[in-house]
Amino acid sequence: MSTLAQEFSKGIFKENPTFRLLLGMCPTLAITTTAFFGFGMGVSVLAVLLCSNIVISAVRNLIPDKVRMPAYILIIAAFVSATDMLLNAYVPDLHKALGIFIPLIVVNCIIMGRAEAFARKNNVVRSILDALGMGVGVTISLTLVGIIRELFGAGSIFGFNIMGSAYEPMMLLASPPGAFITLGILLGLCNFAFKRLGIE
Amino acid sequence: MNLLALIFVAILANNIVLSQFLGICPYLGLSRKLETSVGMGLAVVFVMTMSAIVTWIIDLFLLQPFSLEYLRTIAFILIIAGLVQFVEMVLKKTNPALFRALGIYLPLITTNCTILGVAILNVQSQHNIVETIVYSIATGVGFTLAMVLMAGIRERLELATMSSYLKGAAVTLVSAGILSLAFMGFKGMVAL
Amino acid sequence: MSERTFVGGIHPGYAKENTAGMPIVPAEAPSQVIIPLHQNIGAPCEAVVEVGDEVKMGQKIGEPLGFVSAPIFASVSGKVSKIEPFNHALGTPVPAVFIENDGQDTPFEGIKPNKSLEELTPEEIIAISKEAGLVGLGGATFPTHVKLSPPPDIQIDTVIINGAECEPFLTADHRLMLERADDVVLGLKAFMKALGATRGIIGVEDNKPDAISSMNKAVAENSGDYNIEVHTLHTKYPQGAEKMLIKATTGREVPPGALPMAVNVVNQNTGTAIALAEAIKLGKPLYERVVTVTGPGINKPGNFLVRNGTLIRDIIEQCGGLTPDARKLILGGPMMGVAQPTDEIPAIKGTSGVLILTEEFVRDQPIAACIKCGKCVEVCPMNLLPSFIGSAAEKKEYVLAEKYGAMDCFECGCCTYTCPAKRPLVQWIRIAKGAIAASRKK
Amino acid sequence: MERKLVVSSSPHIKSPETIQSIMVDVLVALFPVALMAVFLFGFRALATMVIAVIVAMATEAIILRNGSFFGDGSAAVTGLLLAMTLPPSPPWWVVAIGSIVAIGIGKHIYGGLGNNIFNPALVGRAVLFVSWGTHVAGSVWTRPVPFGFTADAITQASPLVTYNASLGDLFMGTVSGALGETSALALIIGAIWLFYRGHIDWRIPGGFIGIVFILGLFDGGFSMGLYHVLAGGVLLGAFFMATDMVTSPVTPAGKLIFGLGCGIVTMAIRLFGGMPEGVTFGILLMNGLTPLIDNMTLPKKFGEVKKSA
Amino acid sequence: MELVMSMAIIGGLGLFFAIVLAYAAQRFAVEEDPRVEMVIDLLPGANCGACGFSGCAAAAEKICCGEVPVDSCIPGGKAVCDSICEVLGVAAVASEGRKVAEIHCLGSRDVAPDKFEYQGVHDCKAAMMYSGGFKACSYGCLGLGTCVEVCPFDALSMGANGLPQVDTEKCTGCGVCAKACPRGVIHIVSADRKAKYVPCNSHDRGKTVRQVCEVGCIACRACVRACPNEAITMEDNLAVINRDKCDDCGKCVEVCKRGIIKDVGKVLVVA
Repeated sequence: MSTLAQEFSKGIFKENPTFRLLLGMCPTLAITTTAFFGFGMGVSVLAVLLCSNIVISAVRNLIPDKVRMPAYILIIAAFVSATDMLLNAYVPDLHKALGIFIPLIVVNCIIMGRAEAFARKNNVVRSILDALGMGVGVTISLTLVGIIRELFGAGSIFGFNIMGSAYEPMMLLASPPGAFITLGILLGLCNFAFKRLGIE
Repeated sequence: MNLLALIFVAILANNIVLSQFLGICPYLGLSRKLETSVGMGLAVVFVMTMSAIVTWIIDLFLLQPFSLEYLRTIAFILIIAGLVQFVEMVLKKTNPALFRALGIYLPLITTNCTILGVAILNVQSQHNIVETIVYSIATGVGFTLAMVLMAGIRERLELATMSSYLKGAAVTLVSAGILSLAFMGFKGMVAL
Repeated sequence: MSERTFVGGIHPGYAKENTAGMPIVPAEAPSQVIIPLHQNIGAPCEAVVEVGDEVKMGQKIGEPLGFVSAPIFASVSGKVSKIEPFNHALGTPVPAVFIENDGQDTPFEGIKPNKSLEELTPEEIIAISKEAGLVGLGGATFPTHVKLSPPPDIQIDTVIINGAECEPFLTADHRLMLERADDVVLGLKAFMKALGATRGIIGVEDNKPDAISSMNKAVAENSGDYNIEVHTLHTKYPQGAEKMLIKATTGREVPPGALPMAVNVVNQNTGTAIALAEAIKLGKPLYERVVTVTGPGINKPGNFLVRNGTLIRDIIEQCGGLTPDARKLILGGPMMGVAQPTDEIPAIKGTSGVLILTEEFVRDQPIAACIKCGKCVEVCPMNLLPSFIGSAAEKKEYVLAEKYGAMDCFECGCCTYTCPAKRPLVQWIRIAKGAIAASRKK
Repeated sequence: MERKLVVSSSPHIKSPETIQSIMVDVLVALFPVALMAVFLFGFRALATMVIAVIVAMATEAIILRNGSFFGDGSAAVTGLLLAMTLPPSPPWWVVAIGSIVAIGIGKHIYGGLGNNIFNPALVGRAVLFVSWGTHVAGSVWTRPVPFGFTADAITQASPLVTYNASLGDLFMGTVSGALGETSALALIIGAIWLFYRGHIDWRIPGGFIGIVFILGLFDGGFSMGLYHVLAGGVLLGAFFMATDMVTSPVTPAGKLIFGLGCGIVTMAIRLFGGMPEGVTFGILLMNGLTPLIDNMTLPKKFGEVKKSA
Repeated sequence: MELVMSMAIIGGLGLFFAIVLAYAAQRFAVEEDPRVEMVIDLLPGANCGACGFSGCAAAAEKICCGEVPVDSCIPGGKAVCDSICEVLGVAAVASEGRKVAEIHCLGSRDVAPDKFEYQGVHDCKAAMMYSGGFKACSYGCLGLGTCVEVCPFDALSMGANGLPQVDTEKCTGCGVCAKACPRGVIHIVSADRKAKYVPCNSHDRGKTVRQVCEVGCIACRACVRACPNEAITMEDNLAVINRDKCDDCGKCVEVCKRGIIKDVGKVLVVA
């Protein structure tokens, strides 16, 4: 059973999509101005990933190899559209903040990548674990970036003021350049930490 | 004049990579060499313009009349996927060298969010067909510009001695951040 | 006359004052000379004497093994004691003829004066230079007769005598121009006649005004119906490099990878001109030359007429030995000369100087990162990008190094001299050149 | 000779110039500018400069851990240059963070001196500008009071906002502005020293200032051209920032293009942009272009004949 | 109605592109060998160049079209060769066993002095350009670590004594280090060789060796005489042990006056 646990945990550390595989960087940079947005995006990705992995692994033997990419995209796009509508209905604020990046989940390399690399070769149970692991990995990473940017860029975490009223937020972190620089430095730190922990 | 402003904004002030965060994956992956970055940039300009035109037409004549806007995502991505695969086949046959250079990224141009993003932005901002074409080309050029700038920087960094932890994506991101800072100078230069 | 020069270059401290005023004196002949059988660019020589043979001064002991080569002569009279490999200025040992000096300096009976220049044909002049074993005495040691035999489709119109002596410390050519100006002019005339050239130029840097006036006087007296000019050159290193000298005197630029004859010019060193003059007037082959022994590490510097095969150690002893802090022995000038691991090295035809540097010159400075100051680009006389070539070669990116011009570098050393980060650019370029040449051969 | 002979590649003599000596020269060149800043803005200016320099040097010393505080001197130069772009008295922590960012992100992420792509001082300045615009730009410019070491600070709009300062004031520096940019006189004295020592090439400042002047002509004739050159950070940028060796091209043609580019972007931002000043962004942008410029302007090799079409 | 329309549009689009792509797939078909990709996956991917090509991908192409033998990948060894054979459907060839690098010099700085002080680029090849290298012994290791730098498998390291050491676990015997060493100190040998070897590379005569090194082979022939298996020969003033004949009896070790016949494992462990 340990391998099943590995299927789950690899997405969080060893093959963390954001920090190790460098996939899905666009939303990582764009919407992580606050921890909440990062978390919301992560959960959205998790949901789409989970659904599409289930469906794709379930029908994997039915899809001819030649047209698998368009087929996967259709499946993913359907779930993305559904997510889009759900977000709009229940968390309109988040929907507005994530904006164009919700439809763009379709082309998030993580989801396509997992479909291509994992779901089409594995059974439903493994695919679910894989999707959960990867999705949680993304959610953690996005939330982490969001926390850092929100903490220094606005002085709060998940909207709760942390730094006190005297703190003058470093607006850089809320701006596009700040996103790049923060992620770049985080990536370097991660490489360093992973090397130290012996995870290649 | 309005079109000029559109071009200026798309290339510099609101650069697709440096301030809109679209197309980061190919930006990180393919900006290692000047040649490939130019090739990828041109491929993006080409595919982006084609797909923007097609999606704009489909949106206007199929989706809007039946008020099926909620199908945009799914219809657009279908069109783009088909189009890219078509381009891929043609390129493989006619220009194997470029095909090999772009490697696995040509199929991934499908999943390049710039293409879908620009298609959606075009219909969302209610561009007419001329604006759509101009905006798509300009955005593609902006993408190419960002790629080429980064390729130049990275080719130079190849000769630098730096920490192995930072080499690659990390330092590329930081450089992109500083470039993005520099591009902020263009903010507010043209009011649309 | 206006100053002539090229773009780029540096102004190092010239440090010539120690020896510039010291007349050339013959060095003592050592009790044994060790004459290497490879003394020029091109093919080596083969010994034509055997162990035990008695040889006389000026007798041929090495016969060339190819066209691009020059014979080698005994510099003393005496007995050949052995023929075996010995240290050589180029780094690896080469076969050498050891001659025990009998102290008699018995001249070889084959040495006879030739006809006067007026009576000699161009072919005869070339034959004389070949038989006298003449090579370029500036240090490159390219056989002179080869230079005098351009392909038939090239007509040389100008011969330039290189009196620039741009290398710091060295004063041998300077002294020769002061003491043997007439022979310089005679040699130049012979070169011009051999090549059918219509114009002769003697280029001298303006830090040697006495040499310029001496040469002007000699030209006025001896040039006859030859068209010879003395050009005053701006004092700047590497003014004496072949391509820079041609640019400064004639305005012509030798294309990358080409020889001066591509622009119808032949360059000769001052010393070579005098050697040719001696070969014509006396029939004397090239078995001795003027060497500047100088540098802060030597006790009594000077200009000496040194016999081929004299050990550097013997020369140093005559100059009062080394100072206690001497740390580096260089054959040639400080910019392009070759540092030697030992003083047991024989002086050869190409030995233009013996330079001893002290502790303060050899402090091993740490190599910093290139700060792209561009100073090397400014000084590079070839307009290359030394900093980029160096960085590329450091990372073993030789394709890139070639793009920035590695193969066109002639290693003048301006970039390394000027680099504030103390980067060994010339060495990297040399490595890159080797690697590029190796990959081209494949 | 007790010790072994040394063998190394030619050349065997080297110029006495080192990176450290160059950096010291730059510091010397900045001295009149710093002096003028203290003269105009009082001890607050001195405090800003000292904080910037000390923090920059400390950051570098911590990152390099080589036991030398001054090191090659480049950190001190970066810190001082950063201070020159700041108003007389921003909060101390703003200055300190600017120095840390300049040295840490601007320089050492790339592997230290020589490898950085962007001018570290300007990276620090741009980050501060975006992060705490209220402290380093906007309405924080203090009216200079020569010898007024104790006078209260009176804020005054930048001459690039008012466009009504006299050219004489701009030349002497008795206008509001960043510490190191107001006094054209002091900057020119510093630049002359750098020219004399051969550390800067005329092409970058020449191209920069020249194009700013020419474009300024279109903005209102000769006096406006001069105004654009003297006001704001053009002279500081042209003489001290754009000429940063590491981040500017090495080829002669490239230097000219680089200078022109800096000037054009600066003027574009001044005349059409949303900000009064654009020197920082102009130079940073051209820094990013430098590798490409270098590659496209490889000098013609000696003797190489351009192929005629 | 809306449901029908959406299905029609998406279905129609799908159908349209399916037809176009199906046509294009035939019209623009490109022949390519699917095995190349598979072989690339099998190769180690270190791009070490030991096969003589610029990288693993290039080698895979050549292997697939049969231009070079299936066992061209030296680092991959037998395992890779076998799996390539499987992919290509050819009979497995008897590939040679695993190989490793062996350092043939013990002349650290304290026992083999320099003849002059070298200043310049820290690279053995660069140092060789100046008077043939600074070490007095013209065959010994210069110790500037060029081999360590080029090793694609991180198997070489510089020992405290200034000589390189091989990590036989990581070493694949690709030979990149041997090619890079300007003095030929590194030999590529079979991994399951006999332990005894002569860690010296000097072809100088005994007299010269004594002058320049305390631990070099002086060609005294004592080992040659002592060997019961005739496994040791004197090749150009250097004792060479033929490991096919050697049985590790150790008699040569006893007679060697210089004490330089070693067991492979023992010289490797230098703290």
